[in-house]
Amino acid sequence: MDWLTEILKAALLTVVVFTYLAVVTAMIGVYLERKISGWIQARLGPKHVGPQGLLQTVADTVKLLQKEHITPRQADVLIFNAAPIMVAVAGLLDWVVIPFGRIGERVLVVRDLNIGVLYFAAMASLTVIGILAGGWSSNNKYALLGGLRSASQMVSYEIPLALGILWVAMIAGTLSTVGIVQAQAQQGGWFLFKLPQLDYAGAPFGILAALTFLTAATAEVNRVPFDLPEAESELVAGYFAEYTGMRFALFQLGEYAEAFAMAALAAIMFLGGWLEPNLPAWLWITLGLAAVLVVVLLLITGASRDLLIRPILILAVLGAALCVVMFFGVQAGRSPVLPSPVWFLTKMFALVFFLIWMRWTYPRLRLDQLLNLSWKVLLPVGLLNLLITGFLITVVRAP
Amino acid sequence: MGELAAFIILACVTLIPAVVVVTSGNIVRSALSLIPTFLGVTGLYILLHAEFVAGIQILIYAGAITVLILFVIMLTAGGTGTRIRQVNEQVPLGAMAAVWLGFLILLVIFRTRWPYTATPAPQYNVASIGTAFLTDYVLIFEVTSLVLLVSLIGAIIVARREE
Amino acid sequence: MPKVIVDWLYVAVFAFVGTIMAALPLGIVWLLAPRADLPQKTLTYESGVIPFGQAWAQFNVRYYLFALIFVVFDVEVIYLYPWAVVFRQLGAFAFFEMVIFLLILLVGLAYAWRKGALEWT
Amino acid sequence: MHVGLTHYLVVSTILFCIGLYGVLTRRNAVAILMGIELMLNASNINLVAFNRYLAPGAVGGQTFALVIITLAACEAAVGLALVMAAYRSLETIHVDEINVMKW
Repeated sequence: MDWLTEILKAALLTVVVFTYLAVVTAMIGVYLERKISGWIQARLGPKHVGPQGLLQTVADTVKLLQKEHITPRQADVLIFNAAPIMVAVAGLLDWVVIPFGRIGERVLVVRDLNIGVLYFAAMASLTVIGILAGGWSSNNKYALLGGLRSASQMVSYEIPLALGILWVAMIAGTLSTVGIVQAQAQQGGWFLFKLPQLDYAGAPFGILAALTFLTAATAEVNRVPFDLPEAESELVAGYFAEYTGMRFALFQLGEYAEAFAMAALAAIMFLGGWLEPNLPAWLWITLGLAAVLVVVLLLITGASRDLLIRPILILAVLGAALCVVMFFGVQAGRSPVLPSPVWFLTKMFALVFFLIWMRWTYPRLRLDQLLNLSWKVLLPVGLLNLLITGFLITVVRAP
Repeated sequence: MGELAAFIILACVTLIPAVVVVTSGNIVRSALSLIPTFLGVTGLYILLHAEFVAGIQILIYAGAITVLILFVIMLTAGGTGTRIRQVNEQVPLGAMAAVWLGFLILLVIFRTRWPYTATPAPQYNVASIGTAFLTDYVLIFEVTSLVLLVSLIGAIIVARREE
Repeated sequence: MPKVIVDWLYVAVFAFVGTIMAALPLGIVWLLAPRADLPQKTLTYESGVIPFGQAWAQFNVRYYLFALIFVVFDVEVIYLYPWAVVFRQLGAFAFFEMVIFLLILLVGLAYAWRKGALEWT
Repeated sequence: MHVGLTHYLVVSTILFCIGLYGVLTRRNAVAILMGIELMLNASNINLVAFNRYLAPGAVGGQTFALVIITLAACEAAVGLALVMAAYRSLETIHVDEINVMKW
């Protein structure tokens, strides 16, 4: 009965991944979002529940659990309840193919599907249906309009998203996520900067592809500057205007799970996933000393007493510690120095930080600008990038 | 045993929502029932080891065609028409035609001696499909893009008429 | 069991157990949360204005145009996936086959662009 | 019992007939298109199953299934565009009410 044990193992893993999503992406993600938003806007963010407001999102979850579920009049109750579940499950399924690291010969991934990135794109496309269904079943004008807007935005950006994924698949010659990381390990460099056969001359193409992918991913998960569907000031809250309590939380969970999954996929495709940056020892110690210098300067000038400067101090201390550890590790000839999941999570959170940063830097786009960007800029640029890189690899520098 | 159980479950996941698709009085529910049907068919492809086709099935059928159908329903007031009669007068006739055709096809299926080949559990992969498209079936491949072009232009012309 | 089957068995179990786990908090709320049905409360929220008419209103046909162009290009993309995996082995010939394929489709994009199907005004 | 070709053919036949029933009995043009999509899916199951059981070495059946999926998408795009056009000029998408071509 080996299939029965596989099913049990899979069920157990589902619980693990779901808990990870609820705790890391939803709770810590929302906390980080609020803290970083506060910091960028020179406020403090959540502060009172728990140390540094760490338990704020836990309290919010408990609050949401006690909230009444209001079902609007004439809503289609079945679809109204199914829509948030569908969005959350689509967010969960993205994570099946995300590898977290590698311990020895064992890759930490739920399943390394042969068609990994295609599967990812397919699951991301399922969210649209949940959103349309939620918007329609609320029987609310704003919700329906928000759902339609959201859907037309998401479908418009699915194509550039797929082109970014395809560019990497083409370079790596495989669709498997683990295979993509291994291809980067083999050539000893991230696809962002270094391509097989082109070496570092391929960097412009890699950066272009990464920008295409990240822009499309931001739009795909409806984040600022592409948050028209949820624009509070125009549409109440878009497709989930009528959702209360835990149903609303499920939509949020699905959205955060997908945003983090996009960041994770970008880290895997362009930043080498779990691979350790392959820098020489002198560079590590230079970086470390620079970080220490920042710390000392902040302490001497007394700027560190300012609550808004303190996050920089903390980051600098952490960065200095990391660089010093890496320096001694590389000196001692250990490879890799740190466990691989550490690198994967660092890269993923760096990209998440980037997403939150964008939110407070750019104003919301207008609908026509948004669609122009997708169809008139990202689509041609993505296709051209794919063709030129392919041309250079097959024709100019044929192996 | 496991394979048979999976097959039966997937057949139910495919066929039961398919019945809802053609009988539901609510057109949005019909359209949403397409999704489990398409996902069930995806599962059948997996049992047949056709992994790439399965991925495409989710991407195109569940992710694109269903969205297109939902868009049209919502743009043509179909979403509000739950009390509108959805079936025409041909229900008995249609049911008879469907059952009779089904009977004929089943007769053909069970009467035919299929030329089975003995090769067990093939390993299909994306690369072999890509090679097939770019070598043996290259004409189909290029014609497909023409079909896509024509349908894009045609659909734009039809949908934008009278503007 | 073959790898493909096990892989997708996991996906199926993830979808099934995930649905249960997502529905679980809804059940908890059903048990815990208060319930008081007031006619005003179940009114749809339209910024405080009493809702009138149906939720459905005449929507712009442009939504359909974008969905349409999306479907065509989504279908185009599915041919790029197998090509991306093998084009290195097949060399320049396969590359130019794909260039022809894409050029034909770019004519479609140019047409849509020219006819203003990509404009939102 | 082993799952063989006939199992898949039976399922696809049933799916095809369900789709046919939908096409024959629905008034709503969009619902008719949904019936056609079901029928195309049934044909795809056949193609992939034949590929698996009758020619396991080749990928011809899967390639054709991909082409059918492409054609299904084109058919949906053009068919639904026609529905939109009919709705805008005749204010209905019920095929039994679209009768301006009858005389």
